[in-house]
Amino acid sequence: MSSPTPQYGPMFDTDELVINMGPQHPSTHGVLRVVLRLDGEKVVDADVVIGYLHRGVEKLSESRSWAQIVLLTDRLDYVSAATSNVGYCETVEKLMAIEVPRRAKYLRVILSELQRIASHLLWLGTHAMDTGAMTVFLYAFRERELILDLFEEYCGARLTYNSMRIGGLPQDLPPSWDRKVLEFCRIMEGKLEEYETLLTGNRIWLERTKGVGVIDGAEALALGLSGPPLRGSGVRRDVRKDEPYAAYDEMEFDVPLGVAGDTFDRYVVRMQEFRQSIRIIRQAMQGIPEGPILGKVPRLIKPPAGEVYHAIESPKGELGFFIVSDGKSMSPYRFRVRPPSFCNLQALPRLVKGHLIADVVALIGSLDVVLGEVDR
Amino acid sequence: MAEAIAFYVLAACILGFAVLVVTAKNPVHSVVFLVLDFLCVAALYVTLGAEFVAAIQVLVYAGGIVVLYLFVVMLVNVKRPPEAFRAGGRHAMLGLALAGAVLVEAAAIAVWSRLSPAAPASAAQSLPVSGNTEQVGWLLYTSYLVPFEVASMLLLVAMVGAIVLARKES
Amino acid sequence: MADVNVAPPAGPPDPPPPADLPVPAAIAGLQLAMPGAILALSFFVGDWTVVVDRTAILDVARHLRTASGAAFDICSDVTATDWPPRPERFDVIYCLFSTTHGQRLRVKARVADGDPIDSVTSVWPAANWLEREVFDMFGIRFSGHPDLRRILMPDEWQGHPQRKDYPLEGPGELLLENPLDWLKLRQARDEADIE
Amino acid sequence: MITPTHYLLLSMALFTIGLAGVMTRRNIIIVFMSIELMLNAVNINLVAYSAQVQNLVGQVFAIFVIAVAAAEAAVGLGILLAFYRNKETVNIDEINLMKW
Amino acid sequence: MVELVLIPLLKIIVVLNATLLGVTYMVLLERKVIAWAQSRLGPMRVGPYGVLQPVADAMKLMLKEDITPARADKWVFTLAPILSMVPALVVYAVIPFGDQVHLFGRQISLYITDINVGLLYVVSVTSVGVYGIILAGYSSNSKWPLLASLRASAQLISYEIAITLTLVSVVLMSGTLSMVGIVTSQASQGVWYAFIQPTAFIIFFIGGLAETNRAPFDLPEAEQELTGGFHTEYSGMRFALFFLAEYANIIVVSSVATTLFLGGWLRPFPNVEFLSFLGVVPGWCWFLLKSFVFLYLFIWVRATLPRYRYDQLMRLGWKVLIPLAIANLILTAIVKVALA
Repeated sequence: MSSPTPQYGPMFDTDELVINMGPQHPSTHGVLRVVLRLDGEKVVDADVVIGYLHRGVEKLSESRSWAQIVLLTDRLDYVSAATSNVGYCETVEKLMAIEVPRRAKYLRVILSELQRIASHLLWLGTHAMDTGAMTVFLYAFRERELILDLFEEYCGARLTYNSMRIGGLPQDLPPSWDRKVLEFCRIMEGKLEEYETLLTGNRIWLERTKGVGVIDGAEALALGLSGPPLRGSGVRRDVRKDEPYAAYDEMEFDVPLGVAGDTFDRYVVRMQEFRQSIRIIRQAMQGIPEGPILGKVPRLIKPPAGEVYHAIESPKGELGFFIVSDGKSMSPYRFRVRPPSFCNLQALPRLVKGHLIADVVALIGSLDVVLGEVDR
Repeated sequence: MAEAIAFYVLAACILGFAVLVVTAKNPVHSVVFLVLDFLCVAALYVTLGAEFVAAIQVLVYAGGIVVLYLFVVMLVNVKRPPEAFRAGGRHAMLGLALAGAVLVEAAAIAVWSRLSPAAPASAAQSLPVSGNTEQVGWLLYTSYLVPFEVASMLLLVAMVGAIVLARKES
Repeated sequence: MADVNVAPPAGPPDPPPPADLPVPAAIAGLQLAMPGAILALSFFVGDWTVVVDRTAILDVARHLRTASGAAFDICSDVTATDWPPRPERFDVIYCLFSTTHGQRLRVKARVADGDPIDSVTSVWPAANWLEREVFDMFGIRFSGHPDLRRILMPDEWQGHPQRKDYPLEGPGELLLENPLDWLKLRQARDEADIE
Repeated sequence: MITPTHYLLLSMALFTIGLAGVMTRRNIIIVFMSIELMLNAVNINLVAYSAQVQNLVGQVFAIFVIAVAAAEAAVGLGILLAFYRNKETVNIDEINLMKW
Repeated sequence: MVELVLIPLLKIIVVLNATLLGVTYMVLLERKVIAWAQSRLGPMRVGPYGVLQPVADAMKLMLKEDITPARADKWVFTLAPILSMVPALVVYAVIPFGDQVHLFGRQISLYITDINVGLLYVVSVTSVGVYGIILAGYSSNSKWPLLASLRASAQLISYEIAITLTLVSVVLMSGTLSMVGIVTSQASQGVWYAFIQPTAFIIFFIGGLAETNRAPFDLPEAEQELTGGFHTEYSGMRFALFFLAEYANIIVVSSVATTLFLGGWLRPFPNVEFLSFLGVVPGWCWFLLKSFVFLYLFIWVRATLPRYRYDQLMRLGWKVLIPLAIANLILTAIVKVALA
């Protein structure tokens, strides 16, 4: 096995400086460590070191019952727990061939999209903060707070929701919750204008994002990017459209695409996704059918032996669950998460090469990684 | 009285810092002492009524040239331990002896000049402007225009030369 | 847990596809191109799986990536499962997706402990970290991988945590075979910590 | 009373210190700095006598000296950097070849 | 004796204390204004509306452990904050806060001294401040501060050129380097130089933002990139000195801008007779008010803009501001000669 530690040259050689960005660094969104080889301020090479937050969720799940795993999925991408919940529950439902009631499907769409907005708000705030626009950060968190309030009212938790059950949802909507959601959508649309005023037309923001970390569609596909980073490169790939799950096949929405594949396009794609999410929430709210929220689920969840892979579109990208059941025990034989952040982060060394340190920070922000999911 | 106190204090500082510049083990310390030394020299110029030169001394010397030194020291310093002051070497003895000889010679001249003061030089030039800065400026742009332009050319050449020399050959 | 009492399964069921189900074009093309490489075909809850020969994995990958009927341009996931009783104890699993045809396919290869398998990073660069993770977690070596080293666990870590014989609580002084002793030991250690 | 002789002595002492630095130190950067000290000694003299004889030409000269010092520092340090890149030393004793 | 020693001494004491108080409250102002911009409240706990927050901050910084990192160059590490702080305070010697006032039967001028190279003094003294930053980065024996200090020094030196060039065009207008002289010449010419030198004014403001390491030029302290900048390794009182120096510099830039471009202590439209009722307000109040406008602008900009990247900052400095300043200078000179 080759040594991971790069050869540390003399501190001030006339050409290169090796510097550790992280694991304690304000812009690495957790405990990411990037070993940068610098020529002046220019990044010659980068090595991403992860695993500081590895909790062994996959291993742990092999000794937890099927229902208990839902709350482990909360802790994967802890800023969008609801989508992880949806992904896991749908995978088990696929394995067990459980029919989920339509109302539950609609509710899952609503919660997923609210969660997407919340996650994108966190991305927007930290991304802007990383490039020095600190007001946007607080504005974004102000609106995220509204979503957290909605979730709190729905399931009692603000971050790790445990908001899905295999076969449906734990509870129906609280009274007048739907009105609040629509009210939130109205507020959010106005606030989006505010963010765009602060950033989209801002010359400094354009200079900081345009042409930074350019990656074309083919290379983005090859590097395994998914979600907004892939769509920013102009590849039309959205699990919600390609392999519809929950009630997305009944929703009407566009998949925003970028052109240049730079940081700005990834930004624009996510800003558009805010609007699309709002559109989906409105449709789902309008079309939500009455009915049960939990399908016919056996008392004892014990799926048949077999393997299943199911992917959903989490705010970060394609979140896949690969689950193997041996049909005998009470827990999965193998539980594998295909974390979008992990695969997106893989492209970071390629993206930062030749850019400056400040761009490294902007690029980590534009990939929108959550280390809880990267390290699992 | 005040002038004397100022002179002696400043002179002590100038010489003290100069000795420290020369003897400091760490070149960065040398640079720091050099800055302090130059600031004291600037203060000395102020006591002599040469405010413009004092300002230039601080602006160009302390604020510019020495920063350059500091950069270079930081660029080349870290790799090798700073070289110690080697007073014992043959070289050093020779150097100190030479410096001593110059000191004696200069002191002799000074004492001699003290004993037979030169005739007061030509009386104050009458310039059409008053104030130190204005007068220096007047001289620079009238009598010394050509040297001034030559100096600016020299600086330009030095700038280009420094860039060419320091640039990495790629 | 119940696992301890039940004999460990010897492998995934891999149910064969129903006879009346048409085989997707991609798999048919693969069967045609390299019939020797395919060991089995499986269909379960809508997912197609091809079990291929370990030694042919790189050729299969290249075919699946380039053949017009397949064109699997996204390598979603590379992972593995561990079936200790089986002689070829590991399944290395590749989850593929084709954006042109909008379909998924899983490719599986069986690997014995210690045997290398060809890396597919030359076909899908995305497999780089995924294969590193499989190496880290299962100890499966990928030959031809540009940078095969641990990714989640510390570099000096001993053992491969996702193997079934690796204890959940980590590399304790004793393995799970003597859980009582292990518990006692852990208790003693905790008490020592408190003191 | 401070006479020009005082300034002369001060400048002389400073010059000697600088000279001693040039002669004894082996680090070329410190040698450069010692040269700067010597230039300053000259400047003190120029300014002091300029004040004494009420003629500002001395100050004008001091300004020229500063300009030349700036040029010298830039070129000298440029040479030093180029040299350091090739030989990785700042020891003046090792700088003994006209080309390398 | 009173005239020679006591009054200047008193003035120095008053100015230094006012400055340090101003600096601490500048911090509070910044926190409050940014908080309001971001729909927050800002500090509210210490005293009513948090007005005693600076006191608490000062206490905290003084009582904090003063850490010197292992293998740091201790001597330089201690010297650096001092070298940063002293120039920032020394500049106040020539800043004219107001004209003359009658106090205790004496005519007292509201500035410590008025030297005829005042502006040159400001420029040269502030140019020494860069040492604090370089030496802090060097002596911390840590890579991030070193990187930050290299950034900072390159930035300071680059923008100093542009600033100095704008100052020269102001000097061309006023014909004097004395700070008081510049204000009086604005009074005699009857116009603030901001109106006849708008380019210089804008360049000065942008350069001032860069000189004081303020957003959007706060790269040397970009915690998102450099984990805090050149003072990463500092704590306690030594960190407080850097902090004070930064804010003192902001006030210096505001004061100099007020003096040079906004007529210092002059009331608005100093030669318009029917506005003479504005003269009721003492000159130093006008000065403080104008400086406050600048301080507010500094904070406002910080709350609004993202940060430049290093190469963009350098490009802006060298390819936009310096040529613009030179062009402005030449134009000013031509117009001046043509009018004369």
